[in-house]
Amino acid sequence: MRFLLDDEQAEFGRTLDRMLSAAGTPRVVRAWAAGDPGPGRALWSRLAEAGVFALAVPEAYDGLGPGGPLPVELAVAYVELGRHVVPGPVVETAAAAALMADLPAVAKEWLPRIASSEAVVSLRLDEAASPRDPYGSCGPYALDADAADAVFTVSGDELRLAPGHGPLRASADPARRLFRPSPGGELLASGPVVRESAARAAGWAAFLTAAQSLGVGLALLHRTVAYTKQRTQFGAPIGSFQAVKHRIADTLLALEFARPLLFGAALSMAPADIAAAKVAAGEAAYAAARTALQLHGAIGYTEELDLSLWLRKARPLRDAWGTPGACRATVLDASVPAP
Amino acid sequence: MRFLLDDEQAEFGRTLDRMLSAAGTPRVVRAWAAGDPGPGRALWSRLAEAGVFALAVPEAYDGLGPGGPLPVELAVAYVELGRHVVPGPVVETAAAAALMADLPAVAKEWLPRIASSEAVVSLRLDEAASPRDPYGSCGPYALDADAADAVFTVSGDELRLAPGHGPLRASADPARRLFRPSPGGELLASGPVVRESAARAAGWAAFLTAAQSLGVGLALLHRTVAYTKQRTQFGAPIGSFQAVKHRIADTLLALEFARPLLFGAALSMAPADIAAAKVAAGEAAYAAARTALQLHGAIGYTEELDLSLWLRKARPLRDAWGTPGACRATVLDASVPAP
Amino acid sequence: MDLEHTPEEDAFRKEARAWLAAHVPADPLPSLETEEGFAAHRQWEARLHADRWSVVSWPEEYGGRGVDLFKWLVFEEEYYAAGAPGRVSQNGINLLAPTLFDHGTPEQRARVLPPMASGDVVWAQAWSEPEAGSDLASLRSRAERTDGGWLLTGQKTWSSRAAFADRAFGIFRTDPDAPKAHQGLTYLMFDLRAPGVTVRPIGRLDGKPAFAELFLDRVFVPDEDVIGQPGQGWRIAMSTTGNERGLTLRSPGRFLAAADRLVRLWRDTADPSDTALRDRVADAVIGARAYHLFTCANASRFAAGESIGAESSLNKVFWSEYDIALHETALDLLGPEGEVSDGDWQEGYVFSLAGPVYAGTNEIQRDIIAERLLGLPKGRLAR
Amino acid sequence: MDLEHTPEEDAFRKEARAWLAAHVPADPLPSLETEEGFAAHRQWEARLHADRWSVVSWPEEYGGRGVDLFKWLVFEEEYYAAGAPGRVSQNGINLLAPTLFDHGTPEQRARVLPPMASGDVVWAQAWSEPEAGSDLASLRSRAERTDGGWLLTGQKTWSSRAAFADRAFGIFRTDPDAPKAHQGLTYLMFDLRAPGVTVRPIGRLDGKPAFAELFLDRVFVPDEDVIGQPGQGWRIAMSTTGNERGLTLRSPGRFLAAADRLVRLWRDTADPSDTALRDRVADAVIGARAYHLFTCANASRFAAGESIGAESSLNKVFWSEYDIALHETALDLLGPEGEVSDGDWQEGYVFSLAGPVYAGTNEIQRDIIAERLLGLPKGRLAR
Repeated sequence: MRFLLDDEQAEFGRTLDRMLSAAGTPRVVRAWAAGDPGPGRALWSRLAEAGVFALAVPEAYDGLGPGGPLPVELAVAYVELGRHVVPGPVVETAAAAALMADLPAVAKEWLPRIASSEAVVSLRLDEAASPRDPYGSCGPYALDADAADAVFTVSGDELRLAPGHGPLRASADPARRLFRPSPGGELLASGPVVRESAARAAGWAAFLTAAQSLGVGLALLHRTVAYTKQRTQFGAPIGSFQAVKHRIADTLLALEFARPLLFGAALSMAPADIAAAKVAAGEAAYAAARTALQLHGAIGYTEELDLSLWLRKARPLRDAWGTPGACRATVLDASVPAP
Repeated sequence: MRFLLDDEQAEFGRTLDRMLSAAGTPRVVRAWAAGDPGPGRALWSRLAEAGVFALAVPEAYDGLGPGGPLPVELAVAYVELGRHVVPGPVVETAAAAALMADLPAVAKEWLPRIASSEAVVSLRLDEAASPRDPYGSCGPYALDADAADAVFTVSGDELRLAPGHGPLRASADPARRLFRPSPGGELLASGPVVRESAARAAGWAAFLTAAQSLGVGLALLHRTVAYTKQRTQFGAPIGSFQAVKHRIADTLLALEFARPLLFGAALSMAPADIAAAKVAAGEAAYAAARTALQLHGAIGYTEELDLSLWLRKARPLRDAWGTPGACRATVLDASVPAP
Repeated sequence: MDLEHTPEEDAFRKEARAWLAAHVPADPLPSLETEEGFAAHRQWEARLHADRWSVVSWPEEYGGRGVDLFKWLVFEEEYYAAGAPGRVSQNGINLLAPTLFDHGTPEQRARVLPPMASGDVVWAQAWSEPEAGSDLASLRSRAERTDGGWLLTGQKTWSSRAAFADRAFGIFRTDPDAPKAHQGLTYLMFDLRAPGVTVRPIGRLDGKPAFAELFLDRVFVPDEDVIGQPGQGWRIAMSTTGNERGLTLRSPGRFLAAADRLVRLWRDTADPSDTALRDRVADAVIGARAYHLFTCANASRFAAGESIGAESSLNKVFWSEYDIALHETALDLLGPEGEVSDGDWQEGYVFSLAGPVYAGTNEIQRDIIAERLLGLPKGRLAR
Repeated sequence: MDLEHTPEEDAFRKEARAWLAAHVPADPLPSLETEEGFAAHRQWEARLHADRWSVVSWPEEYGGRGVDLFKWLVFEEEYYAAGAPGRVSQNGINLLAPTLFDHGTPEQRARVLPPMASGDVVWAQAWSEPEAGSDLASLRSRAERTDGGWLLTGQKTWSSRAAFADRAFGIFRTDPDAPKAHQGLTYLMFDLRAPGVTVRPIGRLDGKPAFAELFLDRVFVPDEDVIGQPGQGWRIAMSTTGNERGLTLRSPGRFLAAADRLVRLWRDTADPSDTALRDRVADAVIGARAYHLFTCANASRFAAGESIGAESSLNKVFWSEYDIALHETALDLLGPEGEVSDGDWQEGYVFSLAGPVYAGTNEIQRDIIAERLLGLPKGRLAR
């Protein structure tokens, strides 16, 4: 057993962290939210050069995975995407890649383009999994459909390319642009294999959203720590007040116990393990947002401060691709102790 | 509107408080828990002299209530019984009195004796209420059956006098002595009126348990405040540490918002209002127990300290005669907003 | 002890209900944190005022009906139950007006209150400064004596409603040499359109300019707009935080109506056997009832001639945390639509998030509860 | 990155499982906090020891199997999954033994460890004093120099297991003139049956004498029972709190087994559609898995030559609060039987309640997390 990132994995995370720090993602996010995906697409290209999307694509289609996606490396990468609030359908693109692995015709057309980020794609699942949606991940919207090169939809056992989308529905996080895919469209694949592939894609989406949540939570925590060290009230840094310390300590605690669940899920990719990681990371990141807001005070409540980019993302991610209630049910479904 | 105790009601509470403070109830409770009900029965007589049990009995049967029990005065009294952890089936005796109000033959025999505390009685309900048990108050045990002069049982629409009871089942609170009533026994009344009376009795039991909980919680809070003012660690009273202060503040908050729910329920005696008071007071008192235990540290964890008499009672009272889950369901049943 | 209403109160309720049924706009107004919505809400204030419903608890001479706290509670219940719009004038009505009643001159009341009641003048508060959030005694913005008045210089922030409001009130440092930080402060009112005032709207989390920064450069304030004596600003500001205002900042009617809406949402959308959500909805119902009854008890104490002080901190912590929990539950009930930002629940959620921060952070309120209500020692070492 | 076990670990697991299946008593032993139960648990320690299962991580010369942390984790998983009895020797094994390995002499290890491993000598801890609970540096009990050793005088309290144990260890003040409170303390071992020792058992909440007060009146301790150098007691005591002990005080196996038992209870007793309870059961499963994996990560760090320090405070807060939540859920599942005090869940609940208090209160652990892991400033003013 060596339940630790190896040097290469850890260095991969640090490299992305440095690259994204230098890229100044807040500016990119604000442009994305305003409907200008240009800087975001440029950032995606750099992420693709670093290999992020190729991790989700098998070698046979110009990706890096010997068989399928590489979960540990993807978790490392998506924690960094969350830490730097990289905009766009990052989860949907990787989940779509996972969806296509057993659909050769679709894979051949799309996976190489996904690996290179030539194609940014979104995804919407409807009754994705059989017998039921184990994460509560089915919903009406496709994220960032306007900026995507393709929107895939699964309904029942049919995979289609959406012919368009409805008007923008603004999310509480303006960088999450929601659209209803138009019904119908080109039929790309059908049959039980689509249903199975969609269930697998739902698992990947839940897993990567958990990673993104963890990154968002860690960024919120560290910004809050930095702020409470320098903000002075009543003649002392507010971080010296015990009520502030304890709330921050609880925030760290929840994030640090979500982290091993995430990497444990990466090693098994079992639905119950993914569900456990999703609940823990989603709730920990949302709690980190509440803490960050409270301890920043009024300044945290403004959209002007970059903090808002993380604050507004935490709650949607808590529910996206896996609600806490559905995930808890899935944890117990798998938990049948020996009699 | 004057949603305040009047002078007489407030003075009644203070009188009981003084009387019970002087009586040294911890000694009485320890005797009761050890199976010696003598000092407890003596204390009950003094409570009866102060009119406590007569409040639950109509005037026609030597009680104080013009029609039925007097809810506000009973709430005042039972908060004090909780504050001083008076042992015995205090709730069961009053609930039994409420049960008998529409059963003249039973009432005539028992109510005058209950008012005078000549009779200490216990009660067990089974399928008490129709169509369902609104508080989750049905259970297998009759409290303190060994010390009671009679144990009444309701099963379906039959009221019986239990012919005996099984062996002692020790509660987490040793002053709550649990016994299964023996089946059968003299049939005292039957028919729909018994079912209705039992449902009413269940409401009274939940209501008075809520009052008792509030008193237990207030006593726990005030003991904890006193302790944290004098206990010194790291060169300062622990009550000066912000983490301690905030935990105590939250404890007070929960109790002070449970209090108006209790008296609101007293004014309506509607099941949803009783259920709301039961949830709030039960949870607030249990939280007060957790706070008291944590802030007293190890000394709070000993049975030697009188604090344990309150600590051990808070959780059983949270569930007795009304579980949080069942009570929450009842709150919503009544809450049908206009369309 | 009772919760009965008098026949007059019942009649008042009936009258309010009828008026609201006839006048509350069928469609919700646009958000009052937008320019369009602000104007619409100002019109609504005028409509309320025309029939004397805007400030029912004020004396008739200022546009009110002179009703007591119990009737005010009745009005608030009916107001929110009817789904009537949020109150754009609430800063003036809830914060400035009580101060004027306690500390203003008859001239000030006659001049300031009627246009406040009609919505002709909408007030913003100007308490905080960048370096003085919770620590209000460390305010730096100053008012310097000049002929016939004062000149304000400095910066205020988190000034709610200031993006579109007309006037503002706050406390300013008039004696920088006062021995203690909370001395030498003066309570005054000023015009947001006066020369020297720059208003910079600030977007809150959802981008709406719910507050603003105010840059003040020698802004003239005539003596007549000073409330109370110069140097008494701190005492005046504090004297109205612990009284009725602690009770009336958030009316129980508001939460009773919100809990009703939540129950309706639950019945419409949720699986009734989902007890995890059911319990949270039930807690919202219980909490609204608790807050209502807690307020009834305190109103009864006022009516009996008592006063409340630090108890208002219990009130503040309760409603602010209650409001967030209620809205979080609603968002969970909405499922995937919970993320969409254009609904009432979402606007309410964003609004609720500020509750534990403003009007004294909940951390400070808990210190007050522990120290003033329970007598725990003033903080020394954190450890 | 992997969670794989080696073939040796799998073989070790198989061997442990087989032995436990053959030897774990069919009926639970009486509570180890009673005289009868203490004796039964001591016999169980002897049984474990006879087949070298009592201290698997110790070197073979002291009765162990010299296994690493990973095999220890495997053993703990199997031990608790088999429903084996609680460990009456845990104070010695978890607290004293690591200290002896780090700071003891070979003679001390040879003399003390084998009878600890066999249960012949059961150890109690003697840290706290009436005036020094969390503030351990303020200890007053003293050890005075005498011919060939020391004389202990003073009072210790909350000494777990001391009601029925044989020996105890703790730190005592040997230099009352040391400039700082945590200097001049010495770590030593003493006999609970020695002349001058009075043991007064204290009943915990459920009345069982889980700990005791110790009154010490010139109790002789030979020099050979001092661990490390006199005056170094504080450093020695602290040096073993942040290392593996932080990880091994509560093994993940214990909580994995408890969560499994809870799921079984839920399936047996609960309405599966009661999502409020279901969510709490799921959280117990998630928490046990999180704690297990967190420990695997830290064990991997040890194996890679790293050390952990203040991270053990995260561990302590997590397991202590987890344990209470798990037991509260169980009691709620039990319904009216939850109140009855003679079941395993009830005993576990009472035991769990002490978790946030002992081994450093959770308040202090949170201060440590904030200050040492996140670098927040040491507390000054509480407000």
